[in-house]
Amino acid sequence: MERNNNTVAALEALLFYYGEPLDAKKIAKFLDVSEGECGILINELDSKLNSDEKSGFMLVRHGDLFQLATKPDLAWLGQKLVQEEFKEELTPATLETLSIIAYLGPVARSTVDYIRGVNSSFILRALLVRGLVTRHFQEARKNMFEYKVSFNFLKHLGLGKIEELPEFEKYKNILTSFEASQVPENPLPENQENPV
Amino acid sequence: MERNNNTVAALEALLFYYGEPLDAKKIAKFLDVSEGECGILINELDSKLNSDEKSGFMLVRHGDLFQLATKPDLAWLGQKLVQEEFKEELTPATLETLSIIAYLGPVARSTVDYIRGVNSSFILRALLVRGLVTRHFQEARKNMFEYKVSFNFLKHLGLGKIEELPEFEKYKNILTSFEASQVPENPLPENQENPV
Amino acid sequence: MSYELNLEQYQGPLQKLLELIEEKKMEIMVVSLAEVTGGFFDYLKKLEKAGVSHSILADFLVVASKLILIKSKVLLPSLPLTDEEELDIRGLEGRLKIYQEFKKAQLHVKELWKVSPQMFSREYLMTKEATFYPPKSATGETLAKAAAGVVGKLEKFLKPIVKVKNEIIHLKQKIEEIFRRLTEIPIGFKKMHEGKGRSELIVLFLAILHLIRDQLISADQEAQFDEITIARKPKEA
Repeated sequence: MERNNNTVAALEALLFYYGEPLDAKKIAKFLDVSEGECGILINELDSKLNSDEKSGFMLVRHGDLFQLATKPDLAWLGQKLVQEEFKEELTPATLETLSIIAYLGPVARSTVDYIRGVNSSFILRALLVRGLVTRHFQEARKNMFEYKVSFNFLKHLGLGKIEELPEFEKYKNILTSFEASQVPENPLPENQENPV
Repeated sequence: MERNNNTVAALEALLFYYGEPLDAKKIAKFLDVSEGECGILINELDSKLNSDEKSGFMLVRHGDLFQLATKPDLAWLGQKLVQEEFKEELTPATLETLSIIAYLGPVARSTVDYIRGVNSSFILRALLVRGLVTRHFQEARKNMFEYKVSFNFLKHLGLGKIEELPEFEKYKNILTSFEASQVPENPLPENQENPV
Repeated sequence: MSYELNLEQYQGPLQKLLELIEEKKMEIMVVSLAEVTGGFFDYLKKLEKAGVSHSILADFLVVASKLILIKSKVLLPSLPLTDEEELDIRGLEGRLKIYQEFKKAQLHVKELWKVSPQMFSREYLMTKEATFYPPKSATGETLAKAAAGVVGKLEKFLKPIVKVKNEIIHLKQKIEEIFRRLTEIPIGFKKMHEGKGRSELIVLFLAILHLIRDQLISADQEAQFDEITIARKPKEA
């Protein structure tokens, strides 16, 4: 297979598929180019996307991090998508996932999957997009996300803090004990969120 | 809201944002264009991406479904990033169960158990968690699950639809081709399914 | 040891049966099933010794009970079988054939899995600038109810293992009971299961097979269609 490492196309494909922000060092490593070359590629992609009126996205830079995102004048799309895609009321599966995150959070996706017995990545994504949960990297394992209920949603429920949920201690303890007794010898493969 | 050639950009952004395949009807409704116009936009996006050598992705069509995907000559890049659950070798038990579900799905657990001769509830749970199969309630019996392989699994095998599996018809009908056998409702000690 | 680990380490009952039959280069037929019954029980015993989980043993016992039925019928053609048992025997034969076919189908999936995909798409709604869109009617109570549901399901999922355990214990008790009842004076097999149900008969047969393998009892059959007699082996001096 021909390795067109140096092309802008490869950079675009990388950011497209990866989704999350990537720093220049990692980009250079993935594309197997020097950091100098990488900078040139980034500039080239940036101006290509800006000048193409038929392109729906742009290169976004936060400090040293780069990410593909939809253009600001298409922001309505994201809003509309959320409303079209989700019914106002939560499905039983979504509610189930949300309750595990509420009582057990911050919690890794692998734990949610393990407790539910099914893959929860779609539902978690939907909960994130709806702003009902947030995620951040774990302290201990930097490449694993943890999920918890968003501040906005807590407020929406009329709760000052998560501990005010009905029977918080009870369900937290049951779910924690299940997690503690099962997860360590859990033979199921760990689902890494991001393969880097 | 401005439309004109911006709508190619909007289509691109929509597919980019959504990620999973979208059908033409849904796209038309979302962009607020007629199905005819939608077809024109789709063609326009298709040729734009194909002719742009600096573009890392293309429009992929499965039947009536459309999706953005990285170009085949950039496969080396995707393979670096592919998720762990699709990198791992399939164990014999996993392969056995997946094959049965692939050829016979949607299929009840009792049938999988029957063919394998072992209780499959744990391996099914593992496959669900790994995102290789999905399950939903049967049409006829609302309290019984049916299993089929996930869209991601199909994609990994490079199949547009399940019927593209080699010798699909032959194995699909295998249960009926052995007259002596009858699939019992519950041939093995039932572990209760988890009703959602 | 967990169920899944066991599963990878040991063959399933149908897989084992098929292997035994293929080893002898036989076709899948009732007679060949009778032929490999001994080998199957050897394997079952090996599993027991290795301490595999009860759920796995239970899967083997289901097949084992059918093999015993087949073996008894081949040894004692006069043994009357119910329609259901006849179906069971035919069923096992059919299942093995299906299993054999699916082993071939697996090769297709295996091959396709090995080839890395050429194209990659994005995950569902990957670029997530969150838009707050809460469900209107959700309250803390809604979440508590959902959490109760999760806990209930977990308990249900983990419970059935206890039931399987009881069945195995039942078999062990039966073995001990038979051994106590047997004396060194041979008695007929028919007499031992007089007035007992079919499932009892199967457990009894299994138990006797275990005892024979442990060389604690001996079984005799004078001629092919004669009654099988069972006796406790004299204690070695």
